[in-house]
Amino acid sequence: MAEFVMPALGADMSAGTLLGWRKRPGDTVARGDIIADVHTDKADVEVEVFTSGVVEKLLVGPGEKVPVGTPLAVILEDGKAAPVLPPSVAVEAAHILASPSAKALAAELGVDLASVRGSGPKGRIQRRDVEQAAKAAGPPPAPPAPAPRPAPAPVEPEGAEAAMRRAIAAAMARSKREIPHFYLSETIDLSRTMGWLAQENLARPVQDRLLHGVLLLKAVALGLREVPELNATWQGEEVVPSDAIHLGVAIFLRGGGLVAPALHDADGQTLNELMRSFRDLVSRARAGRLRSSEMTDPTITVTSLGERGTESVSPIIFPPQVAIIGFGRLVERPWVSEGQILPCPLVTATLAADHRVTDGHRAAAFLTAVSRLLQEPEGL
Amino acid sequence: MTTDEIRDTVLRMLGEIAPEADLGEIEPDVDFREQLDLDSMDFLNFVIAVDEELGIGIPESDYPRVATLESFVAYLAERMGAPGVEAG
Amino acid sequence: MITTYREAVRAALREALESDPRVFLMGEDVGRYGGAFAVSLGLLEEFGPERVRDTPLSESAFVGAGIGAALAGLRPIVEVMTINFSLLALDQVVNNAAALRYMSGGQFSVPLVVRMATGGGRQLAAQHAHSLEVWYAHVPGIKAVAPATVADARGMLLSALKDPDPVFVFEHATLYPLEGELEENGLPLGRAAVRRGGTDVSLVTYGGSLWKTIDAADQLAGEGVDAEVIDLRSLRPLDLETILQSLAKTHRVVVVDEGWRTGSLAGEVGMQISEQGFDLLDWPPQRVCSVEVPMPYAKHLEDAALPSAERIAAVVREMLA
Amino acid sequence: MSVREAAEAATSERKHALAQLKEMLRIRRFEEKAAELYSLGKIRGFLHLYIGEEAVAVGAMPALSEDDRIVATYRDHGHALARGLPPGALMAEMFGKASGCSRGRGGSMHFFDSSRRFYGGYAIVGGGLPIAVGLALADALQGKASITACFFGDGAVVEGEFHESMNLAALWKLPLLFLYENNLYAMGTGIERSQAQLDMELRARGYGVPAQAVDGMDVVAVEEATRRGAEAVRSGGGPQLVEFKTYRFRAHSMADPDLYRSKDEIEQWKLRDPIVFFEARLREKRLLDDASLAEVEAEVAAELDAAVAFAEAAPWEPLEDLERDVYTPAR
Repeated sequence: MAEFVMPALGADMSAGTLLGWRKRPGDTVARGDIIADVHTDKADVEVEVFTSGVVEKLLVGPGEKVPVGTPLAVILEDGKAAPVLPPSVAVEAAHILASPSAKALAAELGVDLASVRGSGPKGRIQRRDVEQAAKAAGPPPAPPAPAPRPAPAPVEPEGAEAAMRRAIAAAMARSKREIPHFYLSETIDLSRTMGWLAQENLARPVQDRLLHGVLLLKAVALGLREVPELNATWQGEEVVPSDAIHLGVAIFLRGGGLVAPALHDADGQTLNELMRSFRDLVSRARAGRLRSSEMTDPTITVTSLGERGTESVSPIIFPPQVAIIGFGRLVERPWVSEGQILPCPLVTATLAADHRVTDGHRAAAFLTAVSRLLQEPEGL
Repeated sequence: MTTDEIRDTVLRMLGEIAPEADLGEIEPDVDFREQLDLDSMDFLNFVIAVDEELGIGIPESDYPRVATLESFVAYLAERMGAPGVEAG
Repeated sequence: MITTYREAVRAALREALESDPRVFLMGEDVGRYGGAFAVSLGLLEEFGPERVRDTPLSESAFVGAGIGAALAGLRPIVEVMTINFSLLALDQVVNNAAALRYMSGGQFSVPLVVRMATGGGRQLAAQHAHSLEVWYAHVPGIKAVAPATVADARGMLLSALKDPDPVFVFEHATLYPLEGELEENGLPLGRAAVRRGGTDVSLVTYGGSLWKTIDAADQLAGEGVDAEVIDLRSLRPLDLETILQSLAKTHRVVVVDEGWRTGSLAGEVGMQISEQGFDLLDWPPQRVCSVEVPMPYAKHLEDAALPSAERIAAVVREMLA
Repeated sequence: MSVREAAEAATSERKHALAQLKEMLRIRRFEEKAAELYSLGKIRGFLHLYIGEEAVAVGAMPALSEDDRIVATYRDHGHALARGLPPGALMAEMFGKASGCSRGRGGSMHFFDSSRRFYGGYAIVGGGLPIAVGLALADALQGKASITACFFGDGAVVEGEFHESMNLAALWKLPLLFLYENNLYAMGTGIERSQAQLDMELRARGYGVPAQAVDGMDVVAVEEATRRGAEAVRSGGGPQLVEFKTYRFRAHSMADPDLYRSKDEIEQWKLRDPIVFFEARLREKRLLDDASLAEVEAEVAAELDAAVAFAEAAPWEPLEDLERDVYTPAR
C-alpha cells in the first residue's frame, strides 16, 4: 500500500491546492501517469504518480489546500494484496468532509464514512452517497425493474420507522393507562350491502369502483350523527365534543408502521368523494406526504385488518380521541335471515369507547345505527 | 403482445404498487396478493392500472381468476389474444 | 368567496369596527382619501370621523397616541402608510410600545395593532422600497406578522386585534391587488403554513416573497425537483417547529427574504436551523435576499436586486447538483 | 360668610397649607436620602433629583382628580410621591427589588402605578408626550370627563415629538394639560442655547393652545394656575399649557459635575427655595410655628425610615421570572 502525497513542486512551495483528479478509485496507474492537477502559487501543475498499481482511495477532494507531504490518495502497488488500512492511518490521513445529516444517516446504517466518496462540493459526503454506499454494501441488488415513472418514494429510512414505532408505543401505553376502555361488538349481515355494492360496481367504470371499506366508513360517519358523544376528544379534564366528523383511518404502511390520518368531514362526502379521498389519503400516507392537519384532526378512528385479518379486532383508542371502531374480516357464515338459515357475508364490528365519556347503552345505540345504515346501502 | 411482454408489464405495475417488494422472488402460481401483502386498496389500484394501460376492465366477478401471476397473465392473454371472445 | 387582499383587509377593519366599539382606525389619509392603498376606502363614510381619523404627518405622535389610547382601554388600529415612514416612530415602538409592560412590572398591556405597507418592486427607489420587518421582529415585547394570502390578510388582522400586546402587521405593497379565497384557515397567529408540499428542498419565506417562491417551486417541479414552500406568516414569534418538520424530510433549506442579506430575518432563521436542526442538514442553509444596495429606480436594476424565482431556483439547482 | 364658615375656612386652609408643606418636605427628604443611598451604592444607574422643584409637583397634583391620568418624565420622584405612590415602593424600586412599584424593572426613571393612573417616567426626552395625547384621545372618544396631565421639561420643547403632540392635541381638541417644568437647563445646555424662541406662551399660541407662565417656586401660585388650566381643559376647550419657571438645586444627575452654571446663580435661586418660601409665608399667616413644623418633620422622617427599611427587607425578583411580562400571558 503506497501513499500518493502532495508533491513539493518548487523550493519555496509549502502547500498546494488539489484542482482535480484524473484517476478514480479502481483505476490502474502506471509509474509516470498523470493522476491529478495541483495549483501552486506559481502555476497549475499536472502531477504524475511514481508507483504502478490500482488507485485504492482518494483522500482529498478538489479545491482543498493541503501542506506538502499530505497523503492525497492510496495506491495498491502491483503484486501486493490489499491489506486492510489500519483505521488510524486512514482517518488521520484526511479530515472526512460530510454533512451532519449524512453523518447521522451513516451512523444509523452502519456505513463507514471513510469508505464513502463524497459527491458534494470539496468532495463533501451527502446523504445520497451514504445511501448508495449502504445499498452497495447490502444484499446483491435485485434485477433493476425498468421504472419509466419517477422513482417511487424512497423506503422510509430505518431511523424514521424506529421513531414512528416509538411514537405509536408511547401513545398506546398512555391510552391504556389513562382511558378506561370498554368494548362492545356486533355481527352485521352484509348480504344486502354486498349485493348492492356488486350491482353498483358493475355499472361503474373501473376507476370509480367502490370498496366495501368505503361503505363501512360512511356508515360510521352517519352513525356518529345519531350518537355524537363518541365524536369528541378528551382535553385536560373534560370531553370536548366536535361538531365536525373527521374519521381517522388506520393505514398500514408497506414494510410495517401505522398511521391514522383524518378523512375530513367524512359524513358530508358522497360515496364517490369518500372513495376518492380515501384512495388519495392511502397513497399519500404511504408516500410520507401527509399534511399536519390530517395527523391532528381525527375525532374518532376506524380500523380494519383487511382481507387477511382476523374475524374481529379489539382496538386501542388513539388519545385524545374517545372511541375507535374495528371491523374484522368479511366472512361467509350460516346466518338466520327472515327465518331461514342462509350463508351470509358477515362482518364483526367492535367498538372501544372511553367510559369517562359514554356508557354501554349509548355505545350499543351507535353500533345498531351503523348496522342499520349498512343494511340500507342506498342511504349511504 | 406476447405473454412475456404481458408478464413484464404486470411485474412493472406490481413494482409500482409495492416498491419495496422483491419481484424476482414471486412464486408464479401462489396468490401474489398474499406474497406482496397487497390489501384491497392496493389490488384496486392495480386493477385500475391494468385498465388504464392495457384497456382491460377486470370485473369483480373475475377477481378469483386472476389471483396468481400465471392465471393473471393467462387471463389477460385470453382477453387480448382473442378479442370478442368474452372471458368466462 | 373570491376577493382581493386589499378588500380582505378592509373586511377585517369593517368587522372590527362594527363588532367592538373600542376599535378605531387612525393614520395618514385613512379617512377622506380612503387610504394610500385604498384599503380603508368607504370606512369614513360608514363609521364617521371619530373612529376613522386622518392624522397629520406626525408618525411619532400618532403612533405614540395609539399606544396611549391602548393603555387607556381602547383597541386602536394605527396605519403607518409605509415601513419607510415608520422609522420616524421607532422611538415610540421600541422604547414605549414594546417595553411598557415589562418596565412597569406587568401593570400595563398595550393592545395596539399597527399596520404598514412594506417592500419594493414598484420602482419607488431607495427611500420608498424598504423591507425592514426584521427590525421589528428583533424587539421583545411586540409581535410581527406578514400576511401573504387573501385569507391571512383578513384572518391575521382579526387575530392581531385579539392580542393583548402590540402586533405589527406588514402588508407587502405588491399584494394589495392579489386575488384569492377568503376562507377561514383557523391557523393561530404564530403558526407557519405549508403552502406547497414537497420532499426535496424546503423553501422558507414570508409576505411578498411567497408568490415568487411558489413560482420557483413550480419551475423546479418541471425539472423533477419537489420543493416544499413554507409561509412563515409570523416573524416574531418564529415557528421553527414547522421548518424543522419540513427539514427532517428534505434536509435542504433556502430562506427567501426581501430584506438586505446582512442582519436579515433569513440570517436569524438560518442560525436557529443550525442551532436546533444541525443534524438534519445535508447542505448548509442558503439565503436568497436583496442585494445590499439602496434600492435602484431602474426596473432592470431593481429586479436584479430583489429576490426572484430564477435566483431561488438557481440556488436549489446548485444544492441538488 | 358666617363666623362659623370663616372658622371652618381658616382651619381647612391651615390643614391644606400644612399638607402642602408636608408634601414638599416628604419629597425633599426622600431625595436627600436617595442621594445618600446612591453614594452608598444601594441605588445604582441614573438618578435625577427633584430638589428645588417640589412646588411644581406638590402645587399641580391637587388640581388633578383620581380619574385623571398622569404622565411624567425620568425626574419623576416628586410627581410619584405627590400623586400618592407609597415611598416604600419607590425606594424598593430604586433598590431594584421585586416589591418596587415596577417590580425592580424600571428603576428611578420609570415609576409606574396603574391603580393611581400614573403612566410612568420616560427616559427619552419628550417620549411621554405622544403617550399623553393617546390617553387624552381615549377619554375623548369614550366621552369620559377625566383629563390627562403631562409633565415635560425645557429639553422636550425642542424635540419633534413636542411639536407633533401639541399640534395633534390642539387639532383634535383633546383634554390634555401640558405642564411645562422649565428649570432652565436641559442637562448641560441652558435654554438660551437651545431655544430660538423662549416665550412659550407665544409658541403655544402658534398651535392655538392657551398658555400661562407662573412662578414655579410658589406652591400656591402653581396650584392656582394648574387649577385654572385643568378647569379650562375639563370645559372641553381642548388643550392648555402651563409653564412653571423653576430651578433644580442639584446637578442634572449624580454623574453631572454641574460645570455649566455658576455657583452664585444656584445660590440666588436657593434664596427662593420653595419650602423656605412657603414656610415663611405660613408663619406670617400664623398657620405654622416651630412645634407644628417639628411635628411635620418627625412624621416625614418616620415615614422615610420605614420606606428605607421596607426597601432593604424587600425580596429580589427570582431569576426564573426574568422573562415574565414581556408578553401578556394568554388568559
